[in-house]
Amino acid sequence: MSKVDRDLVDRDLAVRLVAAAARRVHDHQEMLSQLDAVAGDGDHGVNMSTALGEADRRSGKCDHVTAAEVFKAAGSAFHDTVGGAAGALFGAFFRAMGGGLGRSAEPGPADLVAGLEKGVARVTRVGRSEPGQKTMLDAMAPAVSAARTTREAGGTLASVLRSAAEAARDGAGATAAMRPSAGRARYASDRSLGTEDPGANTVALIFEAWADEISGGKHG
Amino acid sequence: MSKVDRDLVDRDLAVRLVAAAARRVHDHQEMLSQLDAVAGDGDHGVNMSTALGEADRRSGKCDHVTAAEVFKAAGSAFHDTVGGAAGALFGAFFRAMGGGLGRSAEPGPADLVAGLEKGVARVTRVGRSEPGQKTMLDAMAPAVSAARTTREAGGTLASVLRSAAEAARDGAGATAAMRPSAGRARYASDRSLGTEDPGANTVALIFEAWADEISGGKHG
Amino acid sequence: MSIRYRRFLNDPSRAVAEMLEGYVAAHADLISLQDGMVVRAVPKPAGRVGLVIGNGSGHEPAMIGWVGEGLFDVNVAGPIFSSPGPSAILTGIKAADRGGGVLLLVSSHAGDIMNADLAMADAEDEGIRVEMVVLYDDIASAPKDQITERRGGAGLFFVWKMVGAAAERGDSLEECAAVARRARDRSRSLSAAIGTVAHPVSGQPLGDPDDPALSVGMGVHGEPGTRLGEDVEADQIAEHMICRLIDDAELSDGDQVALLLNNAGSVTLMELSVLYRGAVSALEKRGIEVVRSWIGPYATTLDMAGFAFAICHLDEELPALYDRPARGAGFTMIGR
Amino acid sequence: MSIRYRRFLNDPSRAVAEMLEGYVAAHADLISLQDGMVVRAVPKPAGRVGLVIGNGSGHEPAMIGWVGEGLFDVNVAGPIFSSPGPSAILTGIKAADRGGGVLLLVSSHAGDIMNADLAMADAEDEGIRVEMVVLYDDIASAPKDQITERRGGAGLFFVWKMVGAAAERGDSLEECAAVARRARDRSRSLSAAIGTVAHPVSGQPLGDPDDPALSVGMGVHGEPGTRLGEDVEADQIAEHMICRLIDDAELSDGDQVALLLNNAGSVTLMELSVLYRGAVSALEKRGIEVVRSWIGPYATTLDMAGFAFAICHLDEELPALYDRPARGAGFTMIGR
Ligand SMILES: Nc1ncnc2c1ncn2[C@@H]1O[C@H](COP(=O)(O)OP(=O)(O)O)[C@@H](O)[C@H]1O
Ligand SMILES: Nc1ncnc2c1ncn2[C@@H]1O[C@H](COP(=O)(O)OP(=O)(O)O)[C@@H](O)[C@H]1O
Ligand SMILES: [Mg+2]
Ligand SMILES: [Mg+2]
Ligand SMILES: [Mg+2]
Ligand SMILES: [Mg+2]
Repeated sequence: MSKVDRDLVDRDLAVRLVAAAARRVHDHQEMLSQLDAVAGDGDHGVNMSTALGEADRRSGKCDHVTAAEVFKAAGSAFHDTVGGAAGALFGAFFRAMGGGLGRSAEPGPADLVAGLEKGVARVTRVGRSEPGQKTMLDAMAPAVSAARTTREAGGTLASVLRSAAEAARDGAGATAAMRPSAGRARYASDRSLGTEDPGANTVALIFEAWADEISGGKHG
Repeated sequence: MSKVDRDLVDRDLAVRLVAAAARRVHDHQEMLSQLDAVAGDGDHGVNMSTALGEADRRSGKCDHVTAAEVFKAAGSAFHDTVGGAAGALFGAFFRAMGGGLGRSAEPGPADLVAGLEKGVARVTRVGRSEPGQKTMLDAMAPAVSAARTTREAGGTLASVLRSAAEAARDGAGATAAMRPSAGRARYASDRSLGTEDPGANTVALIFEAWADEISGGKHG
Repeated sequence: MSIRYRRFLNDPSRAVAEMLEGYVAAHADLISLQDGMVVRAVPKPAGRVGLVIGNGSGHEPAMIGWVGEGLFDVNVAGPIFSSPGPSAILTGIKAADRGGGVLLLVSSHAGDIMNADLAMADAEDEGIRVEMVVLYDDIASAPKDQITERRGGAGLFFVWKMVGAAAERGDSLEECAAVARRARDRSRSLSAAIGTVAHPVSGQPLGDPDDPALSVGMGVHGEPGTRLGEDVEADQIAEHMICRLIDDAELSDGDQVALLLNNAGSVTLMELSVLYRGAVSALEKRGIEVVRSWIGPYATTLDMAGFAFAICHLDEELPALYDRPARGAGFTMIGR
Repeated sequence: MSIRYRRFLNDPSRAVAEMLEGYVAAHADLISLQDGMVVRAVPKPAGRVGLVIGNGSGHEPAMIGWVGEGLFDVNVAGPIFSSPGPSAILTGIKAADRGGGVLLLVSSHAGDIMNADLAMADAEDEGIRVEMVVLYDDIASAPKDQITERRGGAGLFFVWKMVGAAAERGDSLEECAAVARRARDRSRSLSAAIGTVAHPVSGQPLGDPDDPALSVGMGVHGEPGTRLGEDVEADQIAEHMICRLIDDAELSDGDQVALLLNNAGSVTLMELSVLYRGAVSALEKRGIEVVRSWIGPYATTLDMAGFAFAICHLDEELPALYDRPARGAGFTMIGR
């Protein structure tokens, strides 16, 4: 694949990204549920795996002609199949991301970054939350700003996603030391000290899956 | 005390017999409940101790002038304080025993035997049961017929009650090998094999307490 | 398996008395306490038949919740798992007597029958007209040819509901007794449970708390039953139990039944609903129509993880009684 | 302590769907299933305000038992312990719309609010008039100066009952929302439990099954609370909990309250009655009068050995709404 081809976020790439995310989260669903069991209700892994599985099934459908449509359909899959906090938020994230991407006819890395930023903004609004509260935002926000920085420095799609993945993983790791102040886990804030936030881990897994997918699956 | 005095079943003796039975059963109530727990509901000891405790409290009352009244009052104490199978049956036993005794102005051993026989008959009727079904009747019936035999051979009150106590104890022992066919325990008939019937044990304890009381408390 | 030893009580030996106080206080519009018995807040009109039941406690809402319009007039609650004595039952008979005679409805347990018998004899001595009907429905407790040896179970709620309606509308003592016998003879029940419960006063478990098997036909006091495999699913349990009930009741294609699913204590409504679904399908695939349904706690055994199915084979007359209004603290039917 | 892993289910992942089928079959006169939601068998008259609630399952009879006359129009039951997603809630809003607007009543849990929010935005896009009132009452979940951070608890049944009555009698959308807010602001609850429960699908216990302490303020999903000593008696528990409720609600001598005692699962009616008695005495000795009472399972957490007290500080208008008739599969009020 030429560099230009690779850097076009077209329908097929979007389908591959959704599939990669679904596989990765599916493979880690037990770990995610166990993280959620510490101070939450232990269903996060099942929720995410179910929703992404459905997103994967839907994203290949013929009536999606753009990457934007694929991501929107993925978001709707979350909203149609699971509820809970993360279902609402990831659903909102993917739908907004699709919306952000949709403005460009031939979306490239900059459009992807714009889409991601729309996604984070939507999560912040729907979740009435901000980074620092031990949630998915603590992985999502740094990931998206790393993506912007890398892009602004002229990075390729691969490097944009790789830097996002690294920032997401660092962000997820940092949640271990935080006390939750949003979501169900805040009612058990002591219990979760020392444990990473499940939603932040899902974010890290998704960006890692995307970075690996774009760079030819050489990782994970 | 002269032999004649001792052989009169007067009010004071009846009060002493009720008190002796109450003490003896109270001291063995845990064992009785444990026996009942094997195939019944584990309350027999508490039931009997409660009822006899109340019988004891009532039997000294001034308005009882005859032994018959004391035994009837003891029976009513069972009916007023506890329910369950044994409450009904021991209540009926004591009330009928008082009734049987009541016909004689100066009741002696023969009147006592007559009273006991009325008691057994009433238990048989109220319980719709007969010896051989692993119940209190397996101690009560042999006890009462031993009492009659001893009395017919000219025995004293002491020897009458001693022979009744021994027969009751043997009868209770023999229930271990029986399968229950009356009472709650019949629904768990296998479970109770090898264990003596709780109600039969109460009968043995009462007759033993009486025999000891009449012979000057030298046993137990 | 599941057993809870710690209870939310004060002195356990006062639990029954305090329960009655609390329950009646919570339902003062419907019931009140009189000589330690639960009685209707508003008595039945004079001349009607009075309905009385004495039973051991620990089975709530049975029967404290079944006193009220269209239900019982008096419930004499005994100690935990133990019938009240004849004196208490006699007091209950007197309180229920509105001049139309009193019907004692006794669930067939040795102690309950004996104590009721003794009370009835005393009541007759005092000139009160009393009838007693002994009720049994639990098919696991004796074979069909010894049907009168069977215990009372969840099927009795059909009987109680229908006799309550008959007495309320003014049926005579004989008619009420006849309704009781007819409803009884058309009702069957079968129970199942895993694990057991601890007696609140003695702390003793009834039965083996570590037995992981499902026991079908277990009695309301933990008396043992037939053991089913550990992995059996809800539909299989329902199928097994409903089959036994159909056989015993000799139901066939085209028959109409009322179906009751009793929660013996701690079964969730989720499980009850799934079991109920299985039971309906077991009945329907044999052409038996479920035309009336009850699901919930009727007679519990404290917090037993168990349940019972009961069926009543309806005839032409019973549904009219089934559908009349009833209003107790533990059971309300608006009526059709 | 007490935990039961074995459940009377078929494939646990189908438990919610099968529960809905079974429950609706048992109550076909009152409710039916439509697109997987529980709806009234007989819809409300046109022009009335529709009431919708979406909630996680595992809390039955909440809210499947609260659909019916004088109660909800539609209940959207999500997976166990998890809110349904926005699409399902949107379908519920449409089904409840009788032309008078739809009121979404949301128990304050992060997921429930977000999903309702998203559904409401979609409904507005489709031209349906929707209002949402977020309900909270659990005083243990946040301090009073962050009252909107509190979770929904057993006190919400007061709100639901009263809004249900308002909508049924024809109050407008704004009026219904105002009733909801007024009843919410006058209601408080506090829960307690020992041990925990196992999630039917994952088998995971929520919290520590071996912890023998009584935890006060535990959430409906096993979220931890304040631990009380092991030997504390029912009266002390009731006194402690009622005191905290009185303080938070700023009740004083002469006030009138409705008192609710919720069974979170496997607490016996004997224990509930004893606890209720303790609560009444704690209120009465402070001059607070209990004028309406509810006792029983409202919102359970499967078979949790826990309970909650809730109070509603009544004013002049609320009792009239409280007393109007209601008829759901899990809650019936004949009305005064
Ligand atoms: N208000 C919020 N803002 C951002 N993220 C949130 C918020 N509430 C919850 N989350 C995220 O959702 C995750 C939990 O998701 P999940 O377990 O699937 O839902 P639920 O908590 O409803 O069971 C948390 O780990 C956290 O990352
Ligand atoms: N029908 C009967 N005839 C004679 N004795 C009986 C009968 N039923 C029960 N019993 C006696 O009662 C005893 C049980 O008494 P108890 O435990 O106090 O009452 P319950 O069985 O009601 O709990 C049995 O051990 C047996 O001796
Ligand atoms: Mg979760
Ligand atoms: Mg016993
Ligand atoms: Mg007993
Ligand atoms: Mg959840």
